[in-house]
Amino acid sequence: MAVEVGRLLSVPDTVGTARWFGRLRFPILRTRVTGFALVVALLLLWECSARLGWMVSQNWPPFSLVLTATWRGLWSGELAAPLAASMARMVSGYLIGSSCGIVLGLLLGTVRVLDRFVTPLIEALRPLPLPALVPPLILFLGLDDALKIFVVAFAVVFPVVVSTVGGVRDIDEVLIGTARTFGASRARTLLRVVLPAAMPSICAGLRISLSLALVTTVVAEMIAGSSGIGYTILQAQYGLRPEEMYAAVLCIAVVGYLLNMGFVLLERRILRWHQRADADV
Amino acid sequence: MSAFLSVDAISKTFTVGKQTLSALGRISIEIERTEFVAVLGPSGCGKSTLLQIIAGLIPPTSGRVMLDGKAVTAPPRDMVYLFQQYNKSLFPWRTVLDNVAFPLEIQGNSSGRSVRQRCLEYIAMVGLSGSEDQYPWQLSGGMQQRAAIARALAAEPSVLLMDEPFSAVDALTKLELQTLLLDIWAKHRLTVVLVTHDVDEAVFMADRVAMLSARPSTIASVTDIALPRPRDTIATRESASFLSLRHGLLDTLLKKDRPGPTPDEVRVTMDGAAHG
Amino acid sequence: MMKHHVAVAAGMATAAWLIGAHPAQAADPIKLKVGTQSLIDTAPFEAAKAQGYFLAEGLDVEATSMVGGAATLPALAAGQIQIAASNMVSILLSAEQGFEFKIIAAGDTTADAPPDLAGMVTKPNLVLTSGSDLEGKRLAVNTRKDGIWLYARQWVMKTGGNPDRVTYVEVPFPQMIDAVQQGRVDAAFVVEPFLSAGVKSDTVHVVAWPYSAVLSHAPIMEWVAAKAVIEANPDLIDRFSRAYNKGADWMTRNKGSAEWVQLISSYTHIASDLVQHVSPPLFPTTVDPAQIAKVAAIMRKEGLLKDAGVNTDDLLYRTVLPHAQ
Amino acid sequence: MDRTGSRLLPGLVSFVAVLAIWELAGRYRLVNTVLLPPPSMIAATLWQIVRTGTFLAPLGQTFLLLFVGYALACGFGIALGIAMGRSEPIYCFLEPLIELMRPIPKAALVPPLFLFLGFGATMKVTIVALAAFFPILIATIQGVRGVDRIALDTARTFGCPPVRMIFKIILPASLPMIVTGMRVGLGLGLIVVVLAEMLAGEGGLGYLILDMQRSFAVRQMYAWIVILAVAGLTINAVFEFVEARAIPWRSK
Repeated sequence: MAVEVGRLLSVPDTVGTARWFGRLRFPILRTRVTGFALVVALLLLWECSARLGWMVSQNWPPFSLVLTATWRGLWSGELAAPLAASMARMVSGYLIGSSCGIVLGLLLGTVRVLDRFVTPLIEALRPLPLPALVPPLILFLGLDDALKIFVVAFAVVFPVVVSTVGGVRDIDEVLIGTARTFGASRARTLLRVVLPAAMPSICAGLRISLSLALVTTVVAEMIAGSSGIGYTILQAQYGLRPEEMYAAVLCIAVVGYLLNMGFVLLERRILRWHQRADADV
Repeated sequence: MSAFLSVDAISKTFTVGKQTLSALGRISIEIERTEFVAVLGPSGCGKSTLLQIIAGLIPPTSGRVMLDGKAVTAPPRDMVYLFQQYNKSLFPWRTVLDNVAFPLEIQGNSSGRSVRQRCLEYIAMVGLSGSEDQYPWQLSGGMQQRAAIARALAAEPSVLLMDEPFSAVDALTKLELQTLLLDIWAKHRLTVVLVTHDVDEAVFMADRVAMLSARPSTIASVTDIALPRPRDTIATRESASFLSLRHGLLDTLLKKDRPGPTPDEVRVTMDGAAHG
Repeated sequence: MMKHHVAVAAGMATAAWLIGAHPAQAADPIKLKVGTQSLIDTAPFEAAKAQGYFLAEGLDVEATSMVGGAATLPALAAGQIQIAASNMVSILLSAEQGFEFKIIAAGDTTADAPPDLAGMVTKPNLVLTSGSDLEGKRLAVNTRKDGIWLYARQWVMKTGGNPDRVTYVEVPFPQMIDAVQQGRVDAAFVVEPFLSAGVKSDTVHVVAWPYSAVLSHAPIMEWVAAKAVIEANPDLIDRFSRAYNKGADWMTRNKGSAEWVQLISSYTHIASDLVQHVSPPLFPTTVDPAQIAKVAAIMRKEGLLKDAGVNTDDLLYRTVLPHAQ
Repeated sequence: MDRTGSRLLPGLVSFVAVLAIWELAGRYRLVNTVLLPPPSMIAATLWQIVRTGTFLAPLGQTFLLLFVGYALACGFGIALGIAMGRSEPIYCFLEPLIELMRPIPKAALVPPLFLFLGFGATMKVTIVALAAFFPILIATIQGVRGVDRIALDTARTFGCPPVRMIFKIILPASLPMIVTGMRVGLGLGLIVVVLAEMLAGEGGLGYLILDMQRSFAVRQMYAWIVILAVAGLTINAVFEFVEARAIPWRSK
């Protein structure tokens, strides 16, 4: 008897996926085992390419050396300390940027006049790439933490503003009307009705900016300053220690993966009331 | 021996986690060409599942569906399904005209003017002339369902499967659409299977009403509706035989064996009201 | 902004002294923000820091190190840092654009003879002895309009080639050896430690030492401060310069020793066995005005500076002039 | 027409206000004019660049890189997104790799890209494509998963075969979501193309900005940044224009 896809998915296969790819006899294909196998296979390919001389370069260490460098760096603190410094900057910038973004988004979404005056400015600033912004910013913020935190916050603000404004605009008039008939003040309506109702959209923006914050932190650290994982990457590169550079990149990848996962879990708690077809963990 | 559309010992079980849920247990029914059959049952009895199996949208766990002597394993071309959720069934990215043209496109005869002409005819048939260039969100619920009906007709099916098609429109529109559909059924000599929980609708429209039991559903009874055709929105509903059939079915459905008013009593009341 | 910084620090120190919070010390060390780069060129600064020379001068140096030096001079102009390390070409370029800087401590220069801190390399089988051999070929430089590019062009010209017939490809230093080996460029003008690593692994060989060939004792990196800062705090600059020069002497004295290797390895992150192979630059304590003028002349020739250009003598503060010693 | 005017006017007013504050801050020496020249000086330099048409070649070069990379990102992102959104095995096969690659800053990927692709246009196009790819992919997966079952069933009852289902139902139904991802991807692509030109440039806006910065030609640097900002605004405006016409069925 053929195994039905519907059973494996725990829901009736009403969409007919089974017919799309034939009937699957191997439940393992529906788990991430294959995906991790792919990752392992690619890493093996990396190892072989370096060990067997398919790619000869001082900048191409075998993956096993990268792993040992990661292990060493994390325990000795040579990697752990910059990672912690980067995370601290990232979190500060992210918190500042996202709270500013939500407040600004709520204001722009509800106050028409403000929207007309401010949005064009935001739109003009948005496409500016980070490296182009650094020189004028150095003027006011120096080279250290203030600069980097600002740059991260700056990168985070835009997606959050855009998604907050979008969320606020999409709120059903009925909802706001309901709150008003109960005699809620404008400010209360904003906090108690508009904000929660726009939350799904805000969360989408917050999530995009989370990975953006990580990337920006690293790039900012590459441009200026002498600490953090971005600086470590460059220093390892210029110190001819490619395995340490890749170790740092590996750390960023893992941290990014974990951050995203953590965010999705958090989002599920915050948005328990909100149904979404989301299997992106 | 074999009818035009035959449902042969269909059963369906779903597995949710480690639990198995038996939705349908051995259902058989034979439907003749141009017959109008209503499937009536309490909510959650698996009416829609049955209809989707007939449509070939989901496979049965056991049993089979035969259409004109051929087993149904995928949606057959001359069978069309009309969903309750017209707002999701109509493609929002297509105008009314393009929605109606969809089946023609799929069947591969989407050649120029004649297609447009034919679509406009179907649109006119459901009373939507003038709205052909509008997008679904610009139409009211009733109009959307009319568009869905026009699209179903455009496929020129011989069988129309309807899943509570009027349960989401307002009461008056519902009456209009029922009559509209009966007209179309008669004119196009369609075979119709209508799933509904509305006893009134089932009796008013169908030739036969199959009543499903609670889960796992089986056919509890099949009632012939010998009301004369064409049926009239108001008069048919006031006839004694209509009321009696309605009473009987409602009685079974609600599983109340309290002594209700007899059909005669009802008629008296109704007549009195009509004459008063 | 900087003035505030120093003033506040000095004020606080005075206050502390008046109140008698630290009766044993004359004053708390003065905070000084320095922008540096993690290159071998800045070793004296690191030596002075490690040996405690700055502290002995009453300076609490806070260093921000940058891999690319592009941000240091703007930060200096903005008053976000008081002293910065920058390469000679950038200093001259910035001077022409109206940045008022002065060189307050000598950085490093090439020696009389090769090996330099940077060399031109090709694949081992390629024979390339003069600039004319390089014509029609691709040469990797880190950035155009910068020191490496400038000296490469001069070398081509000096050895009988036309520098305009060479294609200059911008390649970051760490990727240069790969670029040569993979044949993406024919030659590369690459700095240490990539130079030594490449030669050691037999992937490339050195064909020329353009720095030495063009200009002996070519100034590479210098330490600069804003004119306003210097005028406001001549004492601060003196202290920095004294401590830094001690660091430079330390580097010269201990050249090649285990401590020397350890120091360079610690802040550049270059493996110590590789540091041993590196041929270090000279770390003088004075700057020869004639050398700066020569660099400026080369830049004028290449169109990097206008003819009217900068007065190079104005660039040198008394702490780097020979008679000050 | 005057409605557009009343919509543009406030934005213009705030622009002018910001520029005026900036100008005055420069005039009264509240900021360092060498590092942050007043807008009037930047405008003069900008006019020089625009008048002589020198901006055309670098702009064209940057646009070309951006569009090739972006087109690749859209093609791969949407195709893979549909495959991953429709097929659980494909999703499970690729998800871990993608989730691990996604958070890596593209700048950190430059060394291996240099190694395997060199430092020509291929590398730059690849890095732009990589940057724009992920948001498009994720949005497509979400969009495809969000396609209503009833829309799919409707098409099936009309006998729509699977491959046509992709083009007739899945693509249009998830288009609003895909376009959202494409918009995010375009923004990232623009940032990254400039970054890529800064890392390994031969002309192009990013290269010029860095080049001006390195030679301390501050006014020119700002002039080129303004050109970049205008280019970014234009691209966004064009995107919105196309988007509004690509999704005419979207209410509001």
